[in-house]
Amino acid sequence: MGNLKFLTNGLIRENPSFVLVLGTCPALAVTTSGINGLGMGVATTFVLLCSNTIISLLKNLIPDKVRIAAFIVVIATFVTIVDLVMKAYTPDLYKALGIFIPLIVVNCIILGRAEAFAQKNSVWPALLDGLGMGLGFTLALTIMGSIREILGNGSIFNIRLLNESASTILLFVLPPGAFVTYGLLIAIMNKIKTKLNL
Amino acid sequence: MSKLLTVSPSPHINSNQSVEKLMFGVVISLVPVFLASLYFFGIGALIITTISIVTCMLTEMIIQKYLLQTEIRIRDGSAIVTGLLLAFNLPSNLPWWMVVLGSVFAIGIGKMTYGGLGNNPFNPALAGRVFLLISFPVQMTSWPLPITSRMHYIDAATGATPLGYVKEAIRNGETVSDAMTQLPDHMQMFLGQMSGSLGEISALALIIGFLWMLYKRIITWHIPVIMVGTVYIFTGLLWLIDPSKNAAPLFHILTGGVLLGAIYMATDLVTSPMTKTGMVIYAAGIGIITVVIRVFGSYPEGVSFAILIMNAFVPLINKYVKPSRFGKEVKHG
Amino acid sequence: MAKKIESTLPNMILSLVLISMFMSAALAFVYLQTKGPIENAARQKEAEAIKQVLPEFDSDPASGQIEMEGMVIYNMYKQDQPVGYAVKSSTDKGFGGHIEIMAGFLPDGSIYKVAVLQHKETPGLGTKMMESKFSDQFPGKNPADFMLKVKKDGGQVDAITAATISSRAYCDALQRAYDTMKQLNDSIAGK
Amino acid sequence: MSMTILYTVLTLSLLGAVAALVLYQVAQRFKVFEDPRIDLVEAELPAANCGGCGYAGCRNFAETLVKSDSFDGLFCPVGGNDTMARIAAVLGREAVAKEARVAVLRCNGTCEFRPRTNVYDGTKSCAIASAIYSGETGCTYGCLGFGDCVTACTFDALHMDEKTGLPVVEDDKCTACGACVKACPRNLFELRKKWKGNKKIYVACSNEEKGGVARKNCTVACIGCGKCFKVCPYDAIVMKNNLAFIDSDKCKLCRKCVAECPTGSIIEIGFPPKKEKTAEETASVSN
Amino acid sequence: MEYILIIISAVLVNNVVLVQFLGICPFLGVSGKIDTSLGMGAAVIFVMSLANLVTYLIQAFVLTPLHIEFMQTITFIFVIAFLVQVVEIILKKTAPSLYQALGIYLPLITTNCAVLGTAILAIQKDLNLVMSVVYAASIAIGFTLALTLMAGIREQLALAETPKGMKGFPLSLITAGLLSLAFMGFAGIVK
Amino acid sequence: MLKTFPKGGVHPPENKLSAHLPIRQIPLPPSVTILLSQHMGAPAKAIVEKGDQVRAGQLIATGEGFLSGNVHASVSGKVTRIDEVQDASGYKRQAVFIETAGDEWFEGIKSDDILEKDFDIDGQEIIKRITEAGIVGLGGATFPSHVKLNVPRGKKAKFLVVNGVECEPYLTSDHALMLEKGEEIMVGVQLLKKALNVKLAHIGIENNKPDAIRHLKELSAKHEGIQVHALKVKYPQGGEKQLIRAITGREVPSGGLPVDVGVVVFNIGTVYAVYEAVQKNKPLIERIVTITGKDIKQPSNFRVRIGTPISALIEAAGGLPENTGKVIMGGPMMGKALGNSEVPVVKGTSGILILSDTESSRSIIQPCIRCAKCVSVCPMCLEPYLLMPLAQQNKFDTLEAAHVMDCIECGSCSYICPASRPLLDYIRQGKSSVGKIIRSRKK
Ligand SMILES: Cc1cc2nc3c(=O)[nH]c(=O)nc-3n(C[C@H](O)[C@H](O)[C@H](O)COP(=O)(O)O)c2cc1C
Ligand SMILES: Cc1cc2nc3c(=O)[nH]c(=O)nc-3n(C[C@H](O)[C@H](O)[C@H](O)COP(=O)(O)O)c2cc1C
Ligand SMILES: Cc1cc2nc3c(=O)[nH]c(=O)nc-3n(C[C@H](O)[C@H](O)[C@H](O)COP(=O)(O)O)c2cc1C
Ligand SMILES: Cc1cc2nc3c(=O)[nH]c(=O)nc-3n(C[C@H](O)[C@H](O)[C@H](O)CO)c2cc1C
Ligand code: SF4
Ligand code: SF4
Ligand code: SF4
Ligand code: SF4
Ligand code: FES
Repeated sequence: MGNLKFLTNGLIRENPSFVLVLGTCPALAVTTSGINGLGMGVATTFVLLCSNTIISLLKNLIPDKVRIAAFIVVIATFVTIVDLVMKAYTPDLYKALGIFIPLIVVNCIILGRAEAFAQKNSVWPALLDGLGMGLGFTLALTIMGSIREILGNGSIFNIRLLNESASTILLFVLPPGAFVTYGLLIAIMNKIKTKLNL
Repeated sequence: MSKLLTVSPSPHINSNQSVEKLMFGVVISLVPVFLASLYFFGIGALIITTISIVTCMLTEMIIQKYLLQTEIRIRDGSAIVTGLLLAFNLPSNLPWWMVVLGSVFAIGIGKMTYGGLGNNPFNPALAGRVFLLISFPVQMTSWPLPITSRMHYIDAATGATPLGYVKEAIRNGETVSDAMTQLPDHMQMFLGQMSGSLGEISALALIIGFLWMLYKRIITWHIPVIMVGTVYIFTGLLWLIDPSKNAAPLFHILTGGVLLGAIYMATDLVTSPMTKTGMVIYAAGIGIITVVIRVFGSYPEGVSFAILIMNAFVPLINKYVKPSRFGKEVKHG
Repeated sequence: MAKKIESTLPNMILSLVLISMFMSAALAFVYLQTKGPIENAARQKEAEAIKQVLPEFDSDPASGQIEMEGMVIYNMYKQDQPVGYAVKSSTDKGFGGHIEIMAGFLPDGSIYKVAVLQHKETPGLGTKMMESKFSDQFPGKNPADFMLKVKKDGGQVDAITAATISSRAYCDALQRAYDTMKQLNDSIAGK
Repeated sequence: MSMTILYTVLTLSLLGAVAALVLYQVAQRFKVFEDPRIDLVEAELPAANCGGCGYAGCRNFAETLVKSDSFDGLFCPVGGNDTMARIAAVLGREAVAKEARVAVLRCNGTCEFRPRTNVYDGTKSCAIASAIYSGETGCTYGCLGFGDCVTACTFDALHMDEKTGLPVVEDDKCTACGACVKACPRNLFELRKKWKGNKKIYVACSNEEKGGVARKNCTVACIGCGKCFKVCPYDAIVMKNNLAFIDSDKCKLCRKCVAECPTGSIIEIGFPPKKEKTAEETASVSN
Repeated sequence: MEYILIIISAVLVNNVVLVQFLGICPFLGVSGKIDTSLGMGAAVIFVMSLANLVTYLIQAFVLTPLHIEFMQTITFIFVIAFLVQVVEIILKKTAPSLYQALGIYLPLITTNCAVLGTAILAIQKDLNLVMSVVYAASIAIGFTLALTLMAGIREQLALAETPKGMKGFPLSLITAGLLSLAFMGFAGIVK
Repeated sequence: MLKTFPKGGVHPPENKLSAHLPIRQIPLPPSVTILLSQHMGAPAKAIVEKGDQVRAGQLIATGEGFLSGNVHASVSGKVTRIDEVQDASGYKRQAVFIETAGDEWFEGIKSDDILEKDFDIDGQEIIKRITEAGIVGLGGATFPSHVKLNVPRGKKAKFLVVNGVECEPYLTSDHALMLEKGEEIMVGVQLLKKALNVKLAHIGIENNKPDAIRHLKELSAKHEGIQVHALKVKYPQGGEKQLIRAITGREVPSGGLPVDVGVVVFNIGTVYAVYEAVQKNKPLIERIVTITGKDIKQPSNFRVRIGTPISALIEAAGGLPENTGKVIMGGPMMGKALGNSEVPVVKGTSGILILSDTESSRSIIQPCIRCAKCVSVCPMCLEPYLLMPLAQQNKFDTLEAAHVMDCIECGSCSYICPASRPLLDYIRQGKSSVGKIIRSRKK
């Protein structure tokens, strides 16, 4: 029961995208469609999960002064693994996400959780925390991707809602739309959070 | 005691200026422009303008009432000006729902997210227009022909704007002078007989509005004159370098939104600098960016973007260009 | 909580090196595991693309691969009968810059099909070049007598509304593919 | 194939070793003395260096934390509340358990007690109004009612009572931060000892004028008659400048003074209404 | 000419923040004050140029010859983090005033994805050494431009009464959106 | 071309209702209330006691602080009490109450109206008499005149500038004085020139008083080293920094004093008071007060004894109109609104202005539309639209960097703002906070 808290924490109360507002680049860049958002989310979740686990395992073997360097090595390894695996098995998604796959390595959420949580907790909570944060991130990206896809492209998860020649609000799949959607979503989340007193 | 005296800090009198007077002054000055658009585009102009104004006002009211839960300030007239100017930046055959979307974006995102009148860093009407341009490039770039399409709304016959035509021609390797033969002459352009947005076509009407606003001291001459001047000089230079590839400066000024932008959009009090020097820098910046976009960019028209871009610079200009203070030197002794 | 290792120089180096070694070993392992699939995926993608633009064939794309003028031409066969050429061509004239296409030509030089491999055009606008309304006008046409230019420029292609730039770029890439293929054909014929 | 593994491992290990070595050397060579607490605080921060706090990285934020007196507006979004609490511990900044206090308004000049003598039409701010004149009533000491204190209170513990025109303290929300004390240009707030059940007895007046004048301007003004002073068994009341003041540290809530005051300017709050019972209670308190 | 195009493209047309979405975290984080944003900008320009210089060398002399290109991410980020730290330590000792002006922003830069992103993009684009550095510097200038404009607007907004629910990130993001909307006007100036 | 200061300024309707009306003496009030702080500095110390008999012009309190001045009885009679009374701001201040009995003057005072042209005393003596007479600036700031005359060591006065601008709408007391007491003013100017040891005096008058300009020009022709300048009608032409700039082209540096550019400024009324003090030995116990307002029956210029309750003036001008909203001591731009009309006239009272409800009520505050009008009217070239929120948010260091201390509180910004923003309200507040900070820093 207590452990469940670690999991849900990242979903809403400390949602990395909507509440902490970290890892903003991928959240804006790849969310042109629901699928892309989901893919990016899953990739990030995987890295978070693995790195949190490993770091929590190794925490006592790493001297303080080199901990950041060590974390980076660990994280970068998993990022590269994700990179290679996606390249091999989901080439289309890999192409769509482009440079943002290797850039998972600098996603503040990952290093942040490593430092703030994994380093100080045992494996199980660290794993759950990683998973929760990752899912929160995935959820946020998927929502954003879906909204932008519906408004900007008239489809959702590549299923057409409007016919091809209908005018959609292109802005939403372009950079300005990303910013505006993200901004409004955070505002709405804030409102919901205060309403629910979370 | 019979009647209580009132106390307040000085000063005890107020000039009789007010926000309402400023805004309705702008509205009045836009009457000739509106009449010109009615003459050239007929029913479409009427529909677009009405929808735009009504939506802008409604959006502002609804947001103030339900989202911000503040006092409703619709009577200050700024939403009317925004609606009017947004409409004047649209083609007269734009589907009504796009006008609605544009107005909602202009007021909702461009103005009210910042808290309303006076806080917005970007010109709301232009934010609305660029939003539409980027979202619906097809509809936003098919221009009804003047006069002939008076009685038509969506189904009006369309043609290119002079600017678009010339840009296309240059891209296809034709010379400007060849292209010019296909276009209305300068007098027709001055009066407004060409394709384009509702409010941008008639230079004559715009200049009348400008003089009226100057007379009423709603705006000063700095921004419009410097901006148009910069466009003139810059395009003039390009024209001197290669007249076959670059249109003449007068053509650049009479077509597209240069005059509408210079007189009404760049001068928006809220989004322009506070000092005269600042205004000069701002206006010159708009002029230069306009020409760069027109000549080198993929859009035939750059005024809207240029103004929005310079809007972003306004806080910096305000921060670094200060009025030169009275008694500037420090105390000596 | 167990005691943390002190930050002394040997400790620092040791721990960092150990972690690096371990992690890199793991990484190298994964790399080697995925190397094959990655190459496979790339090759498959190529084959897929060719399959899209040519009638059925049974030869290996790699064998009929000819590089020419920075383009790759695949000369494909079915039961040793030429099926046609697939030409990977590109242009930088798109709205978003680079566009890469795969164009399939039948042996007689007429277009069989075209597929867009890579592009940065605006979604919903430039991307319409991949939709049937636009792309269906090409199959069956022979660029020898079909002017590969948009109507605005005096050609025979119906441009996508408000995406003339993309349409032009598409035609440009196609034309270049055709020209290269023609050149190759001529040189073969010349031999 | 195996070469790849070798190269990979070698490259990264070498890189790691060299990095550690160089960093160590450089760190030794270029050591700068700094407040050691900065390191301690930095160690508590997530080291994400994301700038989410608005500062240039975790170290910069740590320096700011060490330097500043309070954590107002300083927050690390990555680490969250836990981190901030730990930092507070490092810096020894936990709220020291003090005797609980609460803000009290020493004015009771509601509209009904204090006739208006003029109307104020300037900016609604007590500071601005008091800088130009003495207020809408004859009392030059009382509340102006424009709510500078309400604005100043960040804990939402103050609000303006529309009817009386005076600010009201919500005892449970008040943290005795003293912001209102500072904000009030009339210096009307006092932080008094907080009794159980929010009981309070205090002189709700700050008027230092002579009795007659004070009374003329406000019917509930303290007229400085000194009756309460005489009756208080605990010497908790001081008379100064025609004004009585009850020292909350000495007051024992016996409530004798309340009945004594001819103008009713001593206020009691939070006591049970019944008379008999309160007498009992008084006895128990005084024992 | 080529350099000018690279610069215009990186600063205006494909602005890192507004179009490419790199470095958004510091863009949102340190755009509260103009002075800070200028300091941060200067630091980013310096580090990015340096990082691209070093990563280019690593790619050219280690990764490519050894055929371990897949190690790109891990080595690059490691080297960048290392560089930043060394520069910071040295600067702090040797030039305290410069450190106060720029140095304090250095740690922020490690996790700025623009730095790593630019390093990787430069390799992907096949730029040579000098061009790679120029490219990085221009990207960083574009970053500084966006950051400073944003800071100006936010300083102005700090004095105004903005709606409570919009304060902070939402308003910053919407402002960034409108800024990005305005910058779309530069589309097509450089392909 | 009329001279003026270069940037900023407004032109509110002039409404000089009482212009050209002769100065009238009003009957002696039955009692006067003489405040002990009628100058900038610390209150004067009373030297009389309850029950004392005093004569008009008798010293009743001595100014002991650096910026204080002597205070004299303005009527003859009995001191009934020395007590606190509400001053113009409503706060209680010490005052001497005198019940009028007869009109006896203290010995040595020539209370007649005969012009005494010649003098033969040195500068030090002039300053001494001015000090004794308790003369403070009658232009509004009530700055003790003798302090200004003692030019600090290391600085040198080059010109005397006499401020006859009267740029505030409605007010006409200086105008009336210039028309009626031109000769005396000329003598006063010569006295001040001597005291300051300068060769040249400039008199600046706004161009809406052509008769005064003509009159003084004629008179000055007969005197050596006095020039009269017609100035453009623009508020705040009478602000001393603006006046100096308009006449001499010099700008008083930020944070500096007029003497820093070699100028000392006196108001016309002050000059007349100097004449009376030196030539007639008469301390400052009466002054010209304009009583005006659109609904006042008889707008007038009165010669009034200090300490007269303003209600007496209002009665003399036909009583308080029904629709009175505000009673203002001073002009509409800088004057102080009064909470009650029993406040006594002080040395700095140049006029009493009655505004109706509609004229004086403030409009609803709207958001700033950044129209920059406030920036363009500020005579000190500040940015009021920026200063206001800074003051509101207590950002004092930014406020100081934005030169809030340069504000002369002229109110042009609040006057012009189309959004009716109370700019000066906040700026004044910010100024006082920043002033406190600066002073504490100096300590
Ligand atoms: C946001 C935006 C994206 C655009 N994307 C494309 C595009 O991908 N391809 C294209 O050809 N034109 C695009 N355009 C339109 C061009 O700017 C230009 O208007 C058009 O290509 C001219 O075509 P027309 O001659 O059919 O009007 C875009 C316009 C906007 C506003
Ligand atoms: C502390 C202080 C010292 C002053 N010293 C001098 C002085 O030495 N010489 C002078 O001419 N004026 C002096 N002044 C007077 C001012 O310049 C000015 O005349 C006075 O404040 C009234 O001006 P106002 O009515 O424009 O506000 C001094 C003012 C202050 C506040
Ligand atoms: C905004 C402003 C307007 C002023 N207008 C006048 C004026 O019209 N006439 C005047 O005599 N003094 C005016 N003063 C006061 C002068 O600045 C200055 O204090 C005075 O002339 C000095 O003379 P005094 O010390 O004899 O009063 C004004 C001051 C300010 C700040
Ligand atoms: C001279 C003048 C020009 C204006 N121009 C615009 C404009 O271009 N666009 C707009 O939305 N509002 C304009 N307004 C109205 C108003 O300033 C605008 O709605 C504010 O930007 C909203 O805060 C203008 C107002 C004036 C007085
Ligand atoms: S400001 Fe502080 S002391 Fe005053 S009421 Fe609010 S919390 Fe209490
Ligand atoms: S208590 Fe003080 S601050 Fe609060 S409203 Fe009254 S006067 Fe103003
Ligand atoms: S009151 Fe101050 S800020 Fe306003 S115009 Fe006058 S000098 Fe400028
Ligand atoms: S005059 Fe008023 S509305 Fe105009 S800029 Fe100044 S404060 Fe704002
Ligand atoms: S995700 Fe790009 S900087 Fe944080």
